[in-house]
Amino acid sequence: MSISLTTTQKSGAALLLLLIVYAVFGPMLQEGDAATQNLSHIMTAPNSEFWLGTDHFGRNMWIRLADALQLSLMMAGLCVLTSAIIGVSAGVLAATRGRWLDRGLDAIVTMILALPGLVLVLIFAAIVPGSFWMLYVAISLIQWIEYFRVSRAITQRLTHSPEVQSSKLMGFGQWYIFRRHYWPAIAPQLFTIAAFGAANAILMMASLGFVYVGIQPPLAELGLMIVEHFPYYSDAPWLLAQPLILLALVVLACQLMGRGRTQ
Amino acid sequence: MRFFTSSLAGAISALALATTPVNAEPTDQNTVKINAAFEFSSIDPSRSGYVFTRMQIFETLLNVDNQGNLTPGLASAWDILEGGHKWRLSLRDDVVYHNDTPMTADSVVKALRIATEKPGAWQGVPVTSIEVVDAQHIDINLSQPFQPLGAILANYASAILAPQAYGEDNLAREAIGTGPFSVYQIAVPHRLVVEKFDDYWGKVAEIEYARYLTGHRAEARVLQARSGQGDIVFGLDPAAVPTLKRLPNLEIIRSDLPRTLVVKVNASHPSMDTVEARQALSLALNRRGIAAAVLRAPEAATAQILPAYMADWHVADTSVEQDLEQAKALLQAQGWQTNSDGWLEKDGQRFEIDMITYADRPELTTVATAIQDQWRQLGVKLNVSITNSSAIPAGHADDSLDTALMARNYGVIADPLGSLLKDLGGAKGGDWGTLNWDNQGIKTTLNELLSESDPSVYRQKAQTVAQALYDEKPLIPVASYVQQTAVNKRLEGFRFDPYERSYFLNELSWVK
Amino acid sequence: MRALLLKRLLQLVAVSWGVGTLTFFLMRALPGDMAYRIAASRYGMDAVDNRAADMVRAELGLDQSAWSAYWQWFTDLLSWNLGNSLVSGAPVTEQIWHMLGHSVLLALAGILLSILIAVPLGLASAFKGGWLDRVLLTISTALRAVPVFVIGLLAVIMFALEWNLLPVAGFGTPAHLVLPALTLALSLAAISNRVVHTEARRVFGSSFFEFARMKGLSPSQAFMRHGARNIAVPVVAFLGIQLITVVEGVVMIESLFSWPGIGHGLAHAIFARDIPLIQGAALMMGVLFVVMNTLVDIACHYLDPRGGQLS
Amino acid sequence: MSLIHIENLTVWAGQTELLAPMSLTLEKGQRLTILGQTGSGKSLLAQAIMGNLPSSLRTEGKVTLFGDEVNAKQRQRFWGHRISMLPQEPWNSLDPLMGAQPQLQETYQLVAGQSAGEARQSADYTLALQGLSDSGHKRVDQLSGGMAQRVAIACAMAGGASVLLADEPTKGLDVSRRDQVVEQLLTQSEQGTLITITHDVAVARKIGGHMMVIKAGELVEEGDAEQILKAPQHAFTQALIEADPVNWPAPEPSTQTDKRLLDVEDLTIGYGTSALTKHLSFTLDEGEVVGVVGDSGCGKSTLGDTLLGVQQPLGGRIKRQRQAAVQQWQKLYQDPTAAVSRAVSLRTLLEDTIKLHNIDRARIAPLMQQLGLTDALLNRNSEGVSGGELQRFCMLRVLLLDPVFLFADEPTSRLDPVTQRDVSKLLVDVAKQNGCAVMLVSHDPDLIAKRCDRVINLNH
Repeated sequence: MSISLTTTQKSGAALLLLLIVYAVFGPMLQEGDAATQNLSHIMTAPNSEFWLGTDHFGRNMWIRLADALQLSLMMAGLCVLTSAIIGVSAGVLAATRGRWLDRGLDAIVTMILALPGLVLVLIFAAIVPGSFWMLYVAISLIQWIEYFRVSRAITQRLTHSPEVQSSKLMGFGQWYIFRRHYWPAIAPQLFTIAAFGAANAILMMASLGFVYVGIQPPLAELGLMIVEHFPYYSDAPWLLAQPLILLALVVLACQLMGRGRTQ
Repeated sequence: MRFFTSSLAGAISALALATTPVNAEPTDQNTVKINAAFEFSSIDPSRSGYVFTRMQIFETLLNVDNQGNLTPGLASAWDILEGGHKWRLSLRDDVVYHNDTPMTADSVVKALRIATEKPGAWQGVPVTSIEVVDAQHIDINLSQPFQPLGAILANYASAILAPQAYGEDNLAREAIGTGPFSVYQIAVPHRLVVEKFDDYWGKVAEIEYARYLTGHRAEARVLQARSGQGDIVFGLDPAAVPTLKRLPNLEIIRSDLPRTLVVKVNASHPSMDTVEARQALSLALNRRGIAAAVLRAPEAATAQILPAYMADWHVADTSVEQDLEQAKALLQAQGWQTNSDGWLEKDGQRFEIDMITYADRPELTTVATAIQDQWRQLGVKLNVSITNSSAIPAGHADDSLDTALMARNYGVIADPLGSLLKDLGGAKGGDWGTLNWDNQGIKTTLNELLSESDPSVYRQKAQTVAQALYDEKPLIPVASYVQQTAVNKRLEGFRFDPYERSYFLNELSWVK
Repeated sequence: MRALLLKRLLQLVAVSWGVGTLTFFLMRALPGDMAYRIAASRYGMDAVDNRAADMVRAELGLDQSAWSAYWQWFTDLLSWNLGNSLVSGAPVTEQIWHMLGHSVLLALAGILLSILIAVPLGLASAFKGGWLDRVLLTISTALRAVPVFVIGLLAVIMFALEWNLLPVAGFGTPAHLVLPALTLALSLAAISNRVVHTEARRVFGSSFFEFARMKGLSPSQAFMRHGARNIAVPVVAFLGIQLITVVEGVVMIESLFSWPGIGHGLAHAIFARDIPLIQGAALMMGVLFVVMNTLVDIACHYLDPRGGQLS
Repeated sequence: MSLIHIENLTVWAGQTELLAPMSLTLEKGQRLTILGQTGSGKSLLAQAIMGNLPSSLRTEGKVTLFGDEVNAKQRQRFWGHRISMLPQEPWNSLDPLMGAQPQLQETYQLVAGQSAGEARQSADYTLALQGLSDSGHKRVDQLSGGMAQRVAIACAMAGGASVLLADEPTKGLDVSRRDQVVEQLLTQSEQGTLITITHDVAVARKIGGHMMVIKAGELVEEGDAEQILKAPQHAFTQALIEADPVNWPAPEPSTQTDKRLLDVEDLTIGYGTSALTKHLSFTLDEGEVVGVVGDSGCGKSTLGDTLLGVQQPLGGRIKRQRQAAVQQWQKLYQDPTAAVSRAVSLRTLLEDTIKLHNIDRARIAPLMQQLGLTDALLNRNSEGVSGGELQRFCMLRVLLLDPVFLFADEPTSRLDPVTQRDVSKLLVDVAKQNGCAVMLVSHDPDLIAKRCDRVINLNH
């Protein structure tokens, strides 16, 4: 199945690709690593040795930003993948496998929705503090609902549609109907949800950094960097600006990708 | 015309009368705005009493001066009788509670008895009874001499509240104290407004109102100082200090505290159970770098727990220099080899330890991050975990703790002996002190000091303890904690209490 | 209507129980000894020690099994008693009302402000198009690309530090409300002005709007008579969803601005392991969720009665 | 003075001419009918006259209204009280949230300038005149298509316009409703002039007047309606007229087998507790072609679903007299694009069917030839072929399954008249050849009369 992209989506994809290239290959272009400190060279402005300067521990910002970006992208990718698989399967099953499953899943969804997502993530993050994997579980736990609701709605609409009725009358089975009818209808929507979901996962991880329950040192994380660099905003504005701009760019790239023809 | 002028004058004077603040409302002009990090979860002095003593609502029988000497408070004098088994306190006769009832010996005894039942400062004090002697005197009877009792009486947990303040469960329900300020408004846990108390026995305040506001985030407090929304802002993030110093409307006051940034070490951890291993960890620290780059106070680097001005407890000949080579050599002698990844290894085990710290004090996280990298140079893998401060005593209790970075205040009780006893004297050490440090001699010395009255012997024994702490590193000091306070220049008379018992609000006045 | 209210009441009961139970067991799953955490919050971060923890444990009966604690909570809930805070000892309901008041104030101010921003801008950009649309789209996209706390930080830098117009943080006076509400409003309006824009475009381009013009109404008459309400239907539904999810942003904003609301309180309670407070606050949020949903449904029904009877 | 005079009006999209120069003049009391197929540019002409073309299109030529030459912008001032347009689908053209009466009243008040009280009276009177007194409070979703169209006409005329443009005023309406709407338009046109745009020859015949036939933006024939309809000169006009079911040749009677396929006794159909049709009894023989008619909403589609076993009957019995495999009971849908997955090529869908039922591939080529399907067509997906082609592809798939019963639910209503004629004929012919019984649903009694052996009317 081919997805034809709008110009907006293409520019989003190009930006995302650029960011991925930086995250993966950026660190190779400079010596050193993201954790090594140099307390006698703190907060140097960007120069030929440190292309983006150093932070308040004298760490190389070029490498730290790339590392942080890697982490954010990985989180976004994993969350999207997991929640999409769970959400779509549950959504299709709920719409096709009888009332009780539907009601049960609906009850779970209402429960999760009734709790603000961030609170759920805070609790999960507190179970294993500073764990990437716990954040991943928590964010996925919130995000699958969107996929679930959309795939359930589409499937429900389709179960009584002529095309599915026609395939049933011709004797085709459930799996065939999923493959030929439900999935093709869900997939384009999925792309949009996934793009925005990725953006949200990145934003949520950054927000957790802000309330100190995100990733722990010395791992670089964009939200935490923003908080750490904030006190220096008048001494070293570039230090605060760098993670901010990078965060905005990666979220923007995802959101542009998700923007379909309608908007 | 005459009629006109006189009526105009009348109108003006009426207007002036109406706007004159006769104990009117707290406004921006008549209120000192104070911002600090501490929430108060309750009015009870045993819990968040420090907020109430600092805001000068509650007072204690004894006070402490800047040098740590006991001075009279609500008690004008104290005598130690019967070889230290009895403390007799003479009460002031001119003290009035905020509810306008006089402070009597009965009410003081009631307040003290309630204080002794609660967790905190009074636990472990060998009190047998507290009795009224006469209208102006009370006795505290001890089963054995206890030198730090004076310091405990100066602690916020020993604050004297009016009898009407307590509920049936002996928890304070209303904040009725004796200080120069009384409560105007309380919104637990963030906000406290006080107004001056005109019948105060001591120096009556000049400012009318003061407002205490909890600001959890260090960034927010800095911003409040910058923008003039905090007149006095405590606990500034060192990172922001250089910027704040450039502002014309602020004065940044640097105060030394008997508070030290210390790494608590589990001395029975297989990698750290030798003196040499702990010394190596200490030598690997770039204390000057941390002090200069992180704390923005290069002279704060220290290798000792107690500051130089606590001379009894401070040894002269110590070094804060980093020596990575010697540190490596020490560990090599212990059998540690560098593996291919650059980490130290012995018997297939990596030198890998956890460090707990907490985010409430902004410096701790950054210092931990710095230590992490400095120990990495040594080949020691440190996993920093930023959590709640309670993880430290909890980890102490079940031995799960490897190391912890903390900011320990040895002046909670004015004489550090009390704190040191708590920190070093327990079976395993102390919740906020050593863990599994096997040095029976030190415990014995500390206990002897409790009843030691000869200053020179006291000093000699104290030096032994300080030397042992320096040599064996059951606690690895990093830097002394520098309190940075921003004070708006519209105020004068600000004074910082190194023991953090009082904000001395009654000494403040508005710059005219 | 009755059927709807009855159904929502049932949902309310189910959500209360479910959310309370979920948080209870999640909190029990947290590592570390609760007693220490609670003691730290009670006696101050540096004053917590073994003895304090022991006393807390004894006082609160933390040794009892999870099941009996849960049963205790459940039976108390039936008598509308949410228990006492483990930290302050004050009744949870009291604390929640206090926090809720602040949060609702902030949320309402934020939402109102966001409507004041989003509706005129969304309509104008849909009507005028061109550069206005592009500028608004760019600003909206930029605001959506940063977390809400960043908007707050930038607002603080601009309004409080550089221009010194408004207080940085705190609460108590109307001036304190402005920045947090503005931050919230901007983050909400970044999305909602586009929704208004899209819906307005839909209505302006619809056959019925065109027909209203064809039959002789002037553009403003057509807008007032046939545009406004038709645009309002999906916009109100969307604002309803925003209102429900606003708590998310509120946690961040409250933390940034030291605003003593429920989001901030909940985050603190999680750190302090104050289980009754967490349960109570989560439960209250669940209740709010259901109530809000119901109100939004009813509002949408009155604006757009096409769906037939409420059920 | 002519009410409307147009000289060489053209519409351009960039450099492409969408509408070739058109000229017309109408006096008071005259009528103009523009006949053409969907997409022939006839709606463009109407919009160009009104002056509400999208900004991406450009017009040239002269438009004179009531003696004044006016540009598009100026014409907006005439909307409602001088010139008015009735849009294509009235159910989309009325405010979905407002009742019918207020929409009419506001026109009297705001456009005709009456006071609120007068406007209310006028609105009530007009509604009563249209037999809609009881429906004034109803929203468009509560009105039938015909009622909605009558309300729309009333609204369009309430401002007092003497020139009315009606763009496909009968699209999607049942025949009985269609005639009512045409009557109303004729009544309205007596005071001024009426321009009707339609694809429906029957409507054109009823309205009459002057007539223009348009094909792909070009005028192919112009003259008196009666004359053109009687003796069309242009081949295109001829084809259009022939495609009207009235002009179809009478059906050949099918070869009766007298073998009973289905017995239906006292059947009640509907959803949940609401029955759409009750006490329905009929029989169906193998190979028979039966028409099903009835007003919209009477349960024609539901009958099909019930007979096919997709839905349970609310009462009564359906007895299948012949044992056949599940897939031999089939259905054709009104909208073939909704009935075929667009995710994969038609060939893949065909292969899926072949594999599932082990169909002999040798049968495919002849059947495709008969249905007029080329092999190349199969490489596209459902969106890449025309509606007629797709419906024939659906027939191909269905016929490969050797159906004994085929429920055809308005299978040609979305197709243009020529295609409708061909496809419906093909359907009936092929089904007869294969001995498959057909139930053909349509709202057009002429079509049913020309294609079916007998008729079941669900209205009675």
